[in-house]
Amino acid sequence: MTLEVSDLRVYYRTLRGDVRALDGPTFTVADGEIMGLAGESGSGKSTLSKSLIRLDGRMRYIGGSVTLDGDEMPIWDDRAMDEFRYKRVSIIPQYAMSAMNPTRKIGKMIAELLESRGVRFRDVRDELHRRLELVELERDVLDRYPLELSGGMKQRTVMVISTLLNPSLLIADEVTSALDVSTQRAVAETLVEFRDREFVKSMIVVTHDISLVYQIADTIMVMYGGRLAEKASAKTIIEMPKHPYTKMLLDSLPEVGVKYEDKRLSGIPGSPPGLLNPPQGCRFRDRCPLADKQCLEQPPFVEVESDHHVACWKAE
Amino acid sequence: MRKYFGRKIFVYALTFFAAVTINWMIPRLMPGDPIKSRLARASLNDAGAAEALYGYFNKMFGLDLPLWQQYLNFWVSLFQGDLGISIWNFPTPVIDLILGAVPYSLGLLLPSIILSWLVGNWFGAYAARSKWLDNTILPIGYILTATPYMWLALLLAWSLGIVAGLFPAAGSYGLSLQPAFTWTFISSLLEHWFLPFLSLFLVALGGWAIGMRNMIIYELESEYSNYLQALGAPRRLIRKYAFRNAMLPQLTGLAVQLGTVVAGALLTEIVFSYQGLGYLILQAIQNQDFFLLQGTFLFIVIGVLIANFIIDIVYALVDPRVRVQMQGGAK
Amino acid sequence: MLKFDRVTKVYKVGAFGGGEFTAVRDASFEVRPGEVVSLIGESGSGKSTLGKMALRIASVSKGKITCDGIDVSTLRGHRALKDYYRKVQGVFQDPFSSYNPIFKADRVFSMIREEYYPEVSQSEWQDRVAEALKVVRLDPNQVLGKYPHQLSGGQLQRMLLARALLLDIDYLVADEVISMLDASTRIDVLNLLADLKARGMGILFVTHDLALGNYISDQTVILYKGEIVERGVTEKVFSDPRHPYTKKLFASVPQFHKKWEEVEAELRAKEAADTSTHPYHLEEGQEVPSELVQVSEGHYVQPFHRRAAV
Amino acid sequence: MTAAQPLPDPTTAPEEPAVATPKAPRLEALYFALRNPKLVVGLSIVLLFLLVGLVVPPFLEHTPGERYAPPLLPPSAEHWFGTTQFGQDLFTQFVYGIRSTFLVGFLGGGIAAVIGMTIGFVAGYKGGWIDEVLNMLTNVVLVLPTLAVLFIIAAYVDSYGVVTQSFFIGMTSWPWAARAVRSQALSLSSRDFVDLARLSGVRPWKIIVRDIAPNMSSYLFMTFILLFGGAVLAAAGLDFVGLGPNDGMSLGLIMHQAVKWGALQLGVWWWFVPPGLGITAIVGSMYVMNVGLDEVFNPKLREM
Repeated sequence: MTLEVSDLRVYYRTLRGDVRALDGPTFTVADGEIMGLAGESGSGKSTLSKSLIRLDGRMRYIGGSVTLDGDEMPIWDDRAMDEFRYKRVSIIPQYAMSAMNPTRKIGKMIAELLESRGVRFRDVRDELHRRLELVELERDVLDRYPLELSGGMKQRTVMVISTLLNPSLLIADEVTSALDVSTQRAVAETLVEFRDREFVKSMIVVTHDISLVYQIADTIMVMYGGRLAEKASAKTIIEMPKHPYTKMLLDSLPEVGVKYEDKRLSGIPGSPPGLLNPPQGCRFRDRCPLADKQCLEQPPFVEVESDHHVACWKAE
Repeated sequence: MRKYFGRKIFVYALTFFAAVTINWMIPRLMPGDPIKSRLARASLNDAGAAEALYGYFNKMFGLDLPLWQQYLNFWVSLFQGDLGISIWNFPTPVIDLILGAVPYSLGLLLPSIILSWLVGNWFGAYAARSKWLDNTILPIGYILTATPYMWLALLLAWSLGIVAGLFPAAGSYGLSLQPAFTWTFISSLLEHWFLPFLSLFLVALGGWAIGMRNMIIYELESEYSNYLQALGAPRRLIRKYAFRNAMLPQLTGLAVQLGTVVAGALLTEIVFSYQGLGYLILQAIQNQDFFLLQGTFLFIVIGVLIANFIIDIVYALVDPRVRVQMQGGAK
Repeated sequence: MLKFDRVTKVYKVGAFGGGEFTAVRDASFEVRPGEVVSLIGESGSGKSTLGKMALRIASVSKGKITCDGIDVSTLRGHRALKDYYRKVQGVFQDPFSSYNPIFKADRVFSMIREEYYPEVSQSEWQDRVAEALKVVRLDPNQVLGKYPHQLSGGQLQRMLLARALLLDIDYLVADEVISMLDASTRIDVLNLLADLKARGMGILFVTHDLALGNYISDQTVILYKGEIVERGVTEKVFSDPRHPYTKKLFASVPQFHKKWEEVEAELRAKEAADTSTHPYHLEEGQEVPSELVQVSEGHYVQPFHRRAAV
Repeated sequence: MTAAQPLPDPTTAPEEPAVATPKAPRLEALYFALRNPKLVVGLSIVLLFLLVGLVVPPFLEHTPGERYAPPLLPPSAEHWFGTTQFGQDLFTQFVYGIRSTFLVGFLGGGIAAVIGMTIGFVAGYKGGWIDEVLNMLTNVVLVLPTLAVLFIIAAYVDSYGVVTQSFFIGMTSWPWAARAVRSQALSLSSRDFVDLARLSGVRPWKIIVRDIAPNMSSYLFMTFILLFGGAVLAAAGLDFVGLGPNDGMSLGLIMHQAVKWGALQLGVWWWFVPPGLGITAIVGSMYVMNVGLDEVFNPKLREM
């Protein structure tokens, strides 16, 4: 197992109290696994992905543990986490287009970053060139400023930078959401290639687009209201989902070829729960057609079939 | 490249044009005969001078000519370096008085502007490091920027000059000395220079410190900083980048603030009776010497425009984004 | 009919308008009452610009847009524009940005009343609002008197649709209206658009998402770099795409149940099977004309070079 | 740039679901305002001075110019701030000076704010060639050294009052405000609610006044404070060189007279220290108050 997360709780501090954005997920990511992390806004997926590398100012670690390749990551300690960052866990941020210092040449920035992490630039330069070539970038992007690159080029450059030190875990945070479908595909396929070439051991691809992760991920984990709803292989999630939320979500998404006149889809009534004072028990309860008294108690996230975890009392 | 500077130069040309026009227009806008009222207000004790001046004014103003001709003549004499004759210091040409004063003003302004900018930026960047520093440096910065230039000058002249007697409180050099390339003269010059410099430097310092502090906080919040932090880059590197990037808007700020600093220098010179342009202005005002006043004004405008242009060039050299755009390299 | 006739939009860029950038070139299509036309393109394709021009937020550089025969760009003065907006309205992408955050959300209704129906009595107006809200399936008690941040994106977009209904419009420009909504509530707003269509409204549905376009539209217009490369009856365009760009688009859309490779293989196979030459195939060196060529009844494509790569 | 128009992205929505924020933002601002020491201290000092300037003068027996006391008395119980060479009471002068300081600040800052905001709003909202022209105008006035221009104007005007002085100052000190407001208005104008107001048939000026300006009210207020401070300092400079209003008393004028009659050489510190201190205290407190306001309205800064 590359990553083991156990009962991780991270809250946001606000004036009115804690927003329980991430409330105790427990899961693992296997070696070589690309896990798609899907969820709507407020599901806790970005909180989870950020927690694994760097808590921002408003986030507060409450409890739980994260283990990477057998070593516990001190995610509550910003300084101590520096050891892990980049070398063992890395991120391709959502804002890849503006992730590079605008006033530094890209190559210089990479060199300074590497040196500051105790890596000699000379030692990795050849590998850097090879990887740039792999993503179809000329070597001379290193002599340019970010401004001189197109959006897609910047995206690819950041992908190369983030994975240069072969981290065990890579978090790809909504990397495709700002892209056009045609670029989206190329980027997604590059992620798979990075895994296949073992630049990274395993990967969490965070996205709100479940059809996109279906294309590239081995497993898909669905979050809802700060908790895990379901995790299984990508095929199983799409074809045999067990959690009512997953089912209803998939049923509400139009596919190419589906027309209103032939098959009127419908959404999930209601809206996600507020996480300031979340409801007792299952957080999907209010919107779930199957909910009954039992759901007043929080359902555990259990393995109902081999490699298929669900948090629902009603999952058969 | 040509476009960037072309645009800048156009604005400066327009500004110069506006300044000259203001200069030409204001006396003509005032009610009554400008020449008579000027001479009446001028404190002349020499009757011959009055006559000579009247003739000169008449020729200069050419009030009998059509307005456009007057305006044109104004420009022509301007380009001939003819700014009129001083009343206060009759019959010295205004241009000579100004050229004599300019080195003193520059000697005060250049070091105080450059040093206050550098030191202020350094303090500001330092302040952004911790809450404690932030809470001490920041209020001091605000008090300094809120200080009227002449008041700080007065305080320094009184405390360090008159009470403590460490520095002379007035003049540009010892009264008994003549300008020369001697050690006595130069040391006297430096002694007299120090207090006015210090007061200008201190007031300007506060503004730069505050500006840098705000800019650097903004930069530290930016996405490239976030990315570096996520990759475990040490704070030192992140601060270095933030500082460099925050310097750029501060450079633009320098251009915007230039007018204020120059005004501050004028007031400071007056307090210290320092013989720069500010002192000339005071004499012009007290002696109703309008030619001198207008000439000095024009020189100040020209100086500010040149300084702005220099800053533009520096900016273009320092900011790769401007450079790249000028080369048309951006896709 | 909302008719786009060889519409071109050129933006001036740089100081003093030194440079030029053509956002849309020679776009022609029409939106009929009771019909949804989806305008599909990627960012920078000019799709939003076309919507903005129809709403008179952006001006037309060349060509013309007519609404029921009236040239939109000839509308001069406040009155004329106001009358136009009684017929044509827009809803935009970001529901939160569509509301002024410091006012209550129902201000979008009161603005309409102030400008268009000052004579209507308070009680009658309330009835009209309630009626409009009913059409978009909102409970007045839940949305009236609330600030935008207290409502969900879906609720906000529905309110904007209700706002358009208050004006009894004929045409609606819906610019990416559901792309910022949560996946689970998206489809409901989309269904609502289909309902409005059934009421006789003509809708220009601007989107980057092929699946959404396909779901509700009657006509599809594919835009690439400011030019229409393919358009026609939705079924035909979707079942039988001809232009290389359209094909590429289809091959890149992430789908359920079908992986990219499969879709691409299908398209390839189809292309290989079709060896005949068509009138929309260009000879080498031939310039791409702006006129589209008919593929079949109601299906047009911009001529392209056979082995053209996009 | 290919990424000029970013595609929709639901994840930029705040992580906290919007439904869970019942409290109005205004109350929240007040909550932070009362707990912000910079704002509270700054505002208190400014109000204290304002109160002194407004309330005290009617209770004073003498006018600021009246020569009735022995000359050059140091501060004492009788004459709190001492007297001038001509036996004028410096406390009386100081209190009246504060009055005119606030008047110049409000009027000068106000006029500059009106001009700057009008130009900024129109340029930012209208765009196109109007923006170009206004921008050019702004840049030209911006580059002109303001105080030097004021010297020229004031020198030619024979006699004028505080209001005229404020007018001159207002006319020359607006450019940076116009620039700042323009860029804010420009970014607000691109928000969809402005387009929606257009589509509702609302006239442009109404959109500016009712939709755009209220959204940046805190920013406008802060701009005004800075203009206020600038106007006070500019007026002090003019008064100091002897180009101030002919009537009335001002803090700058006290310093002018102090220097003119050799207070420095005589060591009469009470003549020139209090007026400068008064200006510094008022303007400085306003600046500090501004930082406080910024922290209240800008959550990013609040964390520092």
